[in-house]
Amino acid sequence: MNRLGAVLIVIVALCAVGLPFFLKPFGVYLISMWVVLTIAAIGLNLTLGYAGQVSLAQGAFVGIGAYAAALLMQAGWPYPAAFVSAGLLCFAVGWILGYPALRVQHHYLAFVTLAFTTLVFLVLRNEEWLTHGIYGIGSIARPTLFGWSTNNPRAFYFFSLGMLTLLAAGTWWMLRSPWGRAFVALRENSVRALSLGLDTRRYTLMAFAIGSMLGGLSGALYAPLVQFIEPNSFALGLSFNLLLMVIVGGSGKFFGPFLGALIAVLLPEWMRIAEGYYLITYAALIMVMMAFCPYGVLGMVERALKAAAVRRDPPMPAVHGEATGS
Amino acid sequence: MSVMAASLGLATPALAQSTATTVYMPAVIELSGPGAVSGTNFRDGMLLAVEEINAKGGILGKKIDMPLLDTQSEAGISRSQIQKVLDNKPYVIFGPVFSGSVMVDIALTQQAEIPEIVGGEAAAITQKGDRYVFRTSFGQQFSMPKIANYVRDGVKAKSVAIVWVNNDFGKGGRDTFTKEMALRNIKVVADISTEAGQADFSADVVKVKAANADAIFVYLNEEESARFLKEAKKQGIKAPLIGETTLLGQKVIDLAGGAAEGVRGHVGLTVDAPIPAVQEFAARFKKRFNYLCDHNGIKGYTGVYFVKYVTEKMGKFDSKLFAETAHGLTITPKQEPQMLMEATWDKNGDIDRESFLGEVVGGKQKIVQILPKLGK
Amino acid sequence: MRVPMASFIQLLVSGLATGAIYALIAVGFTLLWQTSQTINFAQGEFVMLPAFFILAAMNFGAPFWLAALVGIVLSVLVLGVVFKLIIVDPMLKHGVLPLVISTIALSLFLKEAAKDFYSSQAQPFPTLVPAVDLHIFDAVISTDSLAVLAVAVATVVALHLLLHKTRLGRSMQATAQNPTLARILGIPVRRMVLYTFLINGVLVAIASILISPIYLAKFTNGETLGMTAFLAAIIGGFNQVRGAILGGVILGILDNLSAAYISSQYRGAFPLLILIAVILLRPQGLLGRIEERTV
Amino acid sequence: MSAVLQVSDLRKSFGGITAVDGVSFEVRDGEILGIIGPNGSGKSTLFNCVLGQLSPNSGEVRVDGKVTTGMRPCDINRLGVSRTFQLLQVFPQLSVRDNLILAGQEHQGSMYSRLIGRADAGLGDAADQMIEFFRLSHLSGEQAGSLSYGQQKLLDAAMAFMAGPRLVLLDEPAGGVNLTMLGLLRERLQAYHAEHKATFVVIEHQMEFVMALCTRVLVLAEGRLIADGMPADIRRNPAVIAAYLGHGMANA
Repeated sequence: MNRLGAVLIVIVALCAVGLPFFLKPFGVYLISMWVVLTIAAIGLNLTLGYAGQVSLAQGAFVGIGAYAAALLMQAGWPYPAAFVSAGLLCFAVGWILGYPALRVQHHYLAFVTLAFTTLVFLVLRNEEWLTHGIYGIGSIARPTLFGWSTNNPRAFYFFSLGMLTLLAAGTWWMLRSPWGRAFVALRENSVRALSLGLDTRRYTLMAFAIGSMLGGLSGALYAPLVQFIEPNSFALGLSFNLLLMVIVGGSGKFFGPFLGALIAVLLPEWMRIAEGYYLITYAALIMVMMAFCPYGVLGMVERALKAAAVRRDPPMPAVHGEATGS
Repeated sequence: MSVMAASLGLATPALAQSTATTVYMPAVIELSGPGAVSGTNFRDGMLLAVEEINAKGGILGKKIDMPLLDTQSEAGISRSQIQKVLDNKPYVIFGPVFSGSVMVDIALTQQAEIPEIVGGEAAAITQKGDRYVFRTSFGQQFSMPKIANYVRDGVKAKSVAIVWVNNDFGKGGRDTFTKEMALRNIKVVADISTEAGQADFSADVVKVKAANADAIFVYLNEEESARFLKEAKKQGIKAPLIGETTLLGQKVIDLAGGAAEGVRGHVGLTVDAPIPAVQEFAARFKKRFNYLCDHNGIKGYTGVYFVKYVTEKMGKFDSKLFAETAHGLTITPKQEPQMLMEATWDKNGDIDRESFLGEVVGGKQKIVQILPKLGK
Repeated sequence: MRVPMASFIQLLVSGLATGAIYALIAVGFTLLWQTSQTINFAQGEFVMLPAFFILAAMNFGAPFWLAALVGIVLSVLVLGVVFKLIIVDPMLKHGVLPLVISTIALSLFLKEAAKDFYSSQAQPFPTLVPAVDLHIFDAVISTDSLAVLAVAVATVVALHLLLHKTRLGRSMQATAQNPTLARILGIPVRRMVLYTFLINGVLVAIASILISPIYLAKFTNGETLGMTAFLAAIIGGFNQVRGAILGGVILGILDNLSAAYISSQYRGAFPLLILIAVILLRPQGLLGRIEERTV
Repeated sequence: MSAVLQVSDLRKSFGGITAVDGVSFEVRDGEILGIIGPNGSGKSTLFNCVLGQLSPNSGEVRVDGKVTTGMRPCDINRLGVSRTFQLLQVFPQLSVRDNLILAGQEHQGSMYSRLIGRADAGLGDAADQMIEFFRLSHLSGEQAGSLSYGQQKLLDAAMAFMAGPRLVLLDEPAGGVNLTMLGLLRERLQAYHAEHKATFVVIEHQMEFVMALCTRVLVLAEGRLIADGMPADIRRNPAVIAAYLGHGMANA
């Protein structure tokens, strides 16, 4: 598996770097969108997939991040500062949003976060003095970093790709560190985790805060990518879409979000051959996909590989071969 | 790699491009999501025009090739679709209707120097010095002064209540209208925002009632307008209800039943205009798509004929020249009958037409006065 | 701006009428949750669709009453049986989230279907009774909103009787509260679950008939409706039919009062704030019971 | 011999029912204390109060003289008190090795030092030894969920030892484990005890198991302590027999 995985990763990486040279601006824009949304999906996968905290607020954090970055840039901040601040802001807000998760779980938590998302939308729309209200914020400049202008599509794509690589690597490091183990423990049995000395409260809040921060950073890239943001873009729809990416890709699988985002961004485009009926077709496909691989594409692949492995070498019978279930 | 790009659906299909026999004029519009009603009207207007033109041999002998690309009423997606068609060197681009999406897209079309014939009405669209954006209807900065004058001179109101739908259409109208009221020192005594898709307007009508203004300006989408009128009648609102185009549309009148009776206001573009050409168009539209088209239908229809006229005037397909030619251009029905009404595009791409003051009488929109073009 | 208290009654009554419809939808919502852990994010579209069934039937020349009947039957078949067999059943065993995704996709599917195969334009819809305005105190109440109220209440009462007074209803409740035990008691659990889906089909159809004259039949109707019903269900008590009704009525009235007396720009925020408060202070909802089953 | 654990006059009631009714006892350093009693006699509730999963209505718990009542379970655990649960609780999706590392990692440095530190928090070898000690080496890489019930029970116990605790509370370690496994489990527990001089408190129904393992036995009935003594004496204690009439004493 690992060798296979490594090979796959290399191939994908090569494509990610090479592809834009074979694409027109439209294609580059699409894969840039993929990159940007992947970052948000990685965040949600951390909160939901690993730590098991169901959140329907990721879209709101993308929004908060996007607005924070755009407004700070308008206020004359250099992009890097705006980018970082957007992340920190979302980290703080995410931390606060984590507190309900200490009281309620599962669907109740989903409902709270859903309410939060809609509240954020209302604030973005109504607090015109701050957010320009329903008109949104236009002509957001693409950053120039150390004299390197990311104004042309390919440049911005590579900038975003770099960010994705950085953040993904960071997340990977965290997940392989004891924290990753702690998050999974949180998801699987928080009572037991607590009795083993895990400060479950701190870890829960961390899971929320870091996941939200990734959402915010993705937003801070979204703003200069689309160069226009409006409240509607960050309403419930986006949160649902991000949830879809995580589930379809494979919740709790590191590369799930990459795949999920790819599907969510490209599938509707492919479906456009169905012209007027493309959204129907897309919706239908999603339902079929959920019916046939409820654990997401990667979840299914993993199961398949495992099954194959078992067929190759069946596991040795347990030495103390007994099993009295209770 | 490029093969893979294609297989990923990232590479744009090559067939969609101007050829020897066709001219590529894509439309990027709201076909799903909240904008779908306006979008489909706009689309069907365009389709009707395209069918008519192609039936008569197209523009300069080239058939119009107009693929439709849905924006899902979403700025981000609208941008990607504009980018997609720009990659194929279009002659001109039609749409979108949502001002938010328009604002995103004109940045790109300006850069690519491709004219964009938009349905958006927000004032800001034409205030960026963009040489490649052209309106198909009044910007709010043109329609609101007219309605404001009417409120002052026609209704003789000293105070007014505003009921608006809280989206970019409604908010834009509300802001411009408020400004115009201030200029005419008419007091805005109630400023009531409503939600798109709102069902129960009793609270809003109660507030309007409490404000008892001399006039009530209603700036909502069609269904909401109808619901509001019903509720207003129910609670016995006495003050005159003033609207802009939508409120006096036949659709609203039908939906609101008797409740629309006596509604007055300004009508920018309407199938009920006392102009034979317009009414013939409305009939053709109804026959083709069997529903009653609103002003967006006319916008789409005349938009296509606008392009046809300008192109034939130039005698060739040249996007850059198009922009130069179209600015300051006036098209009269004599020159192009299917323009339906005389129209002028100024240096910003804003359109100027005659418009109307109307009133709902006996379940029909009655035009009581024709307002001249501002340019006159 | 001051709003005279006299209008209070006005707001109350029309809020009640709207709230009653929310209640209908919320009840169906909770039924599905109780018996099959289905969080149906397409519930709003379920209410949008039957109106189009009915209009279609009327286009074939059927009188309204017949068309309404057809609409109810169709929605029981499509939104009840088909929905359960094709979408819910295959995913039940995989937990809540995949099914949530599916219902979200379904809502898009139904919206687009109504738009593409019927019309994107709002359609006028016949009212149950001719609208006549009655003046009570300072309030004006039109007969059609009274009719709405009456039908909604009647439906809810009928449902209540079904659930509490009949054997069938009691077995359904047993199924909802503890499927394992119900199975041991020899209750045909799977059939009971199916029944709740059928009931939901009827409820949404009725709601559709009630609300379409006000909303007008349009493919986007589900968006606001679904979310409001959803909030109502949770506020009232996600696992209690009575709770859902209470929640619906609360929201209907709250919406009017907040818009009139507090802020119309933030009218949408109040239900959400209440929702958050309720979940954090009383997760089982106002009338709900604590769930012994974690999902 | 100093007391590792002091429980004084502990009370816990749910609604009307009093589960633990004024229990006091001490656990001396190095002993293996058994706690037996009929179902519903309050054994597990007692554990939960001692370890902070439940907060007692009154009474006090001291670990090495330090009052722990009101502390969170994770903090009590960090004082060197660990436990297993009546119902088997491992982390099915983690490998056996990761289960054990997890059980120890929170005792290594601070939360943030762990973030930048090594993936196994420097517990790899310790984990492997523990795995070896409980004869699970061949399963080290397997997902805990894929193990047999008995193996999971071993793992469950092993996790309790991973942080090198001063005091271990085992809640029915033998519950549902078959005889072959039982032998191994007991033998391993004794071995660990001998090796590390740890202190155990064991709740158990399996009389044989208790009698063979424990150096002292407490008997709970209806939330009260009714006997305290050597295993042998306990068997003959009339009060105990009375409490157990109709209960599991048969299998003793």
